[in-house]
Amino acid sequence: MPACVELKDVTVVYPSGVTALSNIDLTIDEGEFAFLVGPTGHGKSTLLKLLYREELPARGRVFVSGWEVPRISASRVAHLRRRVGVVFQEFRLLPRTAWESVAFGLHATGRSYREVLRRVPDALSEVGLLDKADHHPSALSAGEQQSLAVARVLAMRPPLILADEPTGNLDPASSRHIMQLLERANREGATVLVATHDPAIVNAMRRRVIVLHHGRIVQDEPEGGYPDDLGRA
Amino acid sequence: MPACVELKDVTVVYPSGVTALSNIDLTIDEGEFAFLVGPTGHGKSTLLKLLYREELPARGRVFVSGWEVPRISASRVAHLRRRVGVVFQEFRLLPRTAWESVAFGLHATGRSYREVLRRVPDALSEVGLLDKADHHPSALSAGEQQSLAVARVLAMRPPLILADEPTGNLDPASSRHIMQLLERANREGATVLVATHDPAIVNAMRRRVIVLHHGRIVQDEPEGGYPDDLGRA
Amino acid sequence: MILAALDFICRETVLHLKRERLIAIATVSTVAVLLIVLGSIVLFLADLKTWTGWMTDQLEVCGFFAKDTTREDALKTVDPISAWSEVESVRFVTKEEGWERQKRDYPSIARLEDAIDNPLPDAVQLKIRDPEQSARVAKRLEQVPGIEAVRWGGSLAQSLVRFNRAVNWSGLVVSLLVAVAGILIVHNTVRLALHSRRREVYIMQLVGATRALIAAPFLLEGMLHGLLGAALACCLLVPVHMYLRDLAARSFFPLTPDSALLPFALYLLLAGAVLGFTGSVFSVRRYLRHKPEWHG
Amino acid sequence: MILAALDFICRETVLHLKRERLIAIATVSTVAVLLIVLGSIVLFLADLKTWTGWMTDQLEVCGFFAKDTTREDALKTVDPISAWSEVESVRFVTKEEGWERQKRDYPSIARLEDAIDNPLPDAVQLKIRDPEQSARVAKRLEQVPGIEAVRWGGSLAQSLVRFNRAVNWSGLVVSLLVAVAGILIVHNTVRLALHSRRREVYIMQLVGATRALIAAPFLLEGMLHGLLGAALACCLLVPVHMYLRDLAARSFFPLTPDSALLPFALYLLLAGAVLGFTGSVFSVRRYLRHKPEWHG
Ligand SMILES: Nc1ncnc2c1ncn2[C@@H]1O[C@H](COP(=O)(O)OP(=O)(O)OP(=O)(O)O)[C@@H](O)[C@H]1O
Ligand SMILES: Nc1ncnc2c1ncn2[C@@H]1O[C@H](COP(=O)(O)OP(=O)(O)OP(=O)(O)O)[C@@H](O)[C@H]1O
Ligand SMILES: [Mg+2]
Ligand SMILES: [Mg+2]
Repeated sequence: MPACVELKDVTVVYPSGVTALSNIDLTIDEGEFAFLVGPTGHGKSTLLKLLYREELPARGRVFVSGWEVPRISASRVAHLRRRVGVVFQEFRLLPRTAWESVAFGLHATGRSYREVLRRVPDALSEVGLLDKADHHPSALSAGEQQSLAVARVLAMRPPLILADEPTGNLDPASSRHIMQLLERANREGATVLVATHDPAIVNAMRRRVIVLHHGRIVQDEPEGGYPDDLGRA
Repeated sequence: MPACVELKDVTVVYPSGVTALSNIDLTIDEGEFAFLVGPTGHGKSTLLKLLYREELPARGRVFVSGWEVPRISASRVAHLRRRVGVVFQEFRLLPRTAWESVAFGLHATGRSYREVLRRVPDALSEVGLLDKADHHPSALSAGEQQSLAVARVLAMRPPLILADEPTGNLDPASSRHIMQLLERANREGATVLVATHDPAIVNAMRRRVIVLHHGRIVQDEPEGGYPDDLGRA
Repeated sequence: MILAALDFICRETVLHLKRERLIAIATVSTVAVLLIVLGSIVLFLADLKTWTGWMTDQLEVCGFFAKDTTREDALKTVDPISAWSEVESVRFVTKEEGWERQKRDYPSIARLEDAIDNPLPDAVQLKIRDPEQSARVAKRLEQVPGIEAVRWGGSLAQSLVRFNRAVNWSGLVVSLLVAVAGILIVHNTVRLALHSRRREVYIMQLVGATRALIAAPFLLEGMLHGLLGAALACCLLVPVHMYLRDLAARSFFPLTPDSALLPFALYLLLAGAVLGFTGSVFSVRRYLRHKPEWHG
Repeated sequence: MILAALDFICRETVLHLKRERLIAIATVSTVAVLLIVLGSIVLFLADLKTWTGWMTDQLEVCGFFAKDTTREDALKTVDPISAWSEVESVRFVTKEEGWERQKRDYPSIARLEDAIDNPLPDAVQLKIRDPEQSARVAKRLEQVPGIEAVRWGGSLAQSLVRFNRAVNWSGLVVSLLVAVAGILIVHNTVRLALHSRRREVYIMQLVGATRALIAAPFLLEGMLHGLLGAALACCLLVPVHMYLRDLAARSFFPLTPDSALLPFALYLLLAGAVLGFTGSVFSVRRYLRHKPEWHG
């Protein structure tokens, strides 16, 4: 299996001087499903942001499906991002109806109308939002907004899915359902990386677990559970 | 104990036609600590929004510490809101540093500088953000933002605290810590109402649990746990 | 592929136009108000120029032949007069030509055409090399046989000529100033409008839309807002000026003719579109590079 | 309590002013640009009025006494002339007064004061009831004993008088139009600026700040932006006009005197402050009642 994500000795320093990640070495193969866990503020989101080029590393190299991410020219960033579907921790929904939100990405990447008309309702119904297709995000509950953010990514069927705390506003049953959808996308070929704080999910699924602590990888198990001490020990 | 929150046959209908709450009767006494649980999109946030007058009921009466909330004149709403501290599900932080965010509410309610200078660092250090006091929200991780939203409320010491999913972006240990802070506020006299999806917290604390399902209260136990079926049965 | 993109851009533009009425209202009304001001200034200056032109024209010394002078006799006087040293040029104006000119300049006269006969005599128009010599030329013209009356400018001549020059010059400066002002203000407005949508622009980029695809609807939107504003300005300025002109013409006070208003309106529309479009271009470029705060 | 609130408001205002440079730049530059345009128009119209006033003043028939006429003899002519039926009024202008007036109107002359002696004779100024009779009055004045030279307007008199009236009238209209335009545009700008801060205003309300406390810093901010914009406009307009005036004065072409520029600048500052303040008042009121979208 070729590597889908590869970080080589990566360090990220924010302008405020905070070192969010130090000397990260990490490889995620194509088709893998991995969890990223760690205490609040210890670098999970920062690691994901590197992969879709929202942040740039101070040192080290970042590769995604063979592209060296920090070196991509501004005009080609869009092409990278079409191959990386992100469920943002803050949702980042457009001020449009649920339907339009999902359709936007598809249209923007040049899919035909026929395809859009097929995929949007599929994605919405998978997360249980078909009856709210004409709701603006502000007329959705937080959990519904989060589900919409997931639907937007699933509809695009990207080869790499990054999900940053995708179940933080969902009840346990809905959380399990969303994780099943991500697992299905994984079975269908997508590489999936999920940052989460939910021990129930991590423990139930028994997948690779990468533990971040103070910006370093302190643990990386192939079929791990949610660590009790989160590397604090 | 006099009632702090009282809902009488309350129904909320959104402009889109969605009935978010139907015929809610609920009393929460002063000094109580209660959880509000239920599936995603079943009305928890809507119920909290009634209490600080972000939404108005279609029918029924809403009382908070003796004020009839929907009837308060626009100019007096500020006085209600000073007595109701809210941890919003979307955080709703001002574009200011953590310090300024906490200080704003204190200044706006006319506290003396001495008091502000004492309370702000106390509140920030309680949630572990004192070293990030000069960070803007966009330079904080999601969990840190959520902790800041809690600190803002704790610093105000309001008689009624409403927390809408206050631990959705926090790791289990931090979540427990935040809940301890809310419990302490409760011991010091505040009435606390927490909407949450986290079974671990609800089960650990054994407090009153109110279960919402499709906008109705389907269960209300004095020392309950997180229901497995969430009223879906 | 390109067709799909065009279709997408058009749909997005419609979406943009429908959403956030505030921004549409603010942009359109700013452009409209601005073009009304610019337009009024341009028209005012054009009128001023027409007027001072007319005044300096009046500085020509004009000799009217007596009704009983035959055209033949009248024409004979032209050559000798041309030879006078103070005279730059002489034009013979037949009474028919004079009448046509009057009717062209004053529509209210044209309307009376059927009712009255041409009251004008034949005439000669003398352009004087130096307006200060007008008086002398006028006296000399009175002596020419066949000439019945002489009209000439008088002693304010020099001041008027200077004033005319000053108006031309300051007109240019004011128009330029006002055009620069317009660009700046519309630019500010569009930029603020985009500022309030900065997160949207950023999210679109995160979702994988190319910059061109994101920008296009904003540019079209800006252009349409500009056009709409300009159209509003035209709808106000053109009829008002036509009315004023007619009013002024009735008291033989010439303003810019109506025929100049069509190109004026077209230029105004063009200006609106260009203002809206360029304003958007600069702003969108800025916000495509910008990472917004997510709070507040 | 009130002191604490004032202190809070001031601190908040400073915070506002420091944050979001874009909004400050946009508002200040819009106000500045706008006031520069308004200011130029007002000054231009004032100049035009000064000029036409000067021109119609020139329509007075002016008789200059010979240098050897004593002031006594000269004064004796005033009463008989006043009795002429065509004459509305007569003013006797001593040569000292005339010189003072020249120096007031033309600073470049004032600077020469030491170098040259007063070259003016005593004079009488006649206001004529009907400018068309100027020629006749001028001829009659020439006959008066002691009068050496006569200056008078000429045949453009009537047009000029009419023109003067038109300029006064259109000046009023243009100023009004432009003032309304200014209010609208600044209002739009402030509204858009607030639009991009709508969430902030809303959150402040949720946290329990009173409307007055939220609004006050925005109003102060708007006022300061307006003042700053007006100050920029003054810094540009006043020196430029002083320079132009001096330039024009050198060719004896009168513009609005410098002494009028101080009140002009003060009005400009006032206008800026009022524009910024009222723009903010309306916008803040709107956004205090507004529930923002949280997305995009
Ligand atoms: N402004 C609105 N306009 C229309 N419908 C709304 C609006 N806000 C919420 N709703 C709908 O009302 C219902 C209840 O929403 P609410 O936010 O109260 O749910 P919740 O229990 O807080 O969910 P979550 O656990 O996801 O936070 C949902 O179905 C939602 O779609
Ligand atoms: N834009 C920024 N500027 C400065 N510091 C930042 C910025 N973004 C994040 N940080 C800091 O970097 C560290 C890592 O943040 P990150 O968002 O990666 O944490 P996280 O693991 O995702 O936390 P959470 O579980 O709360 O989402 C934190 O200490 C945070 O304060
Ligand atoms: Mg994070
Ligand atoms: Mg909710």
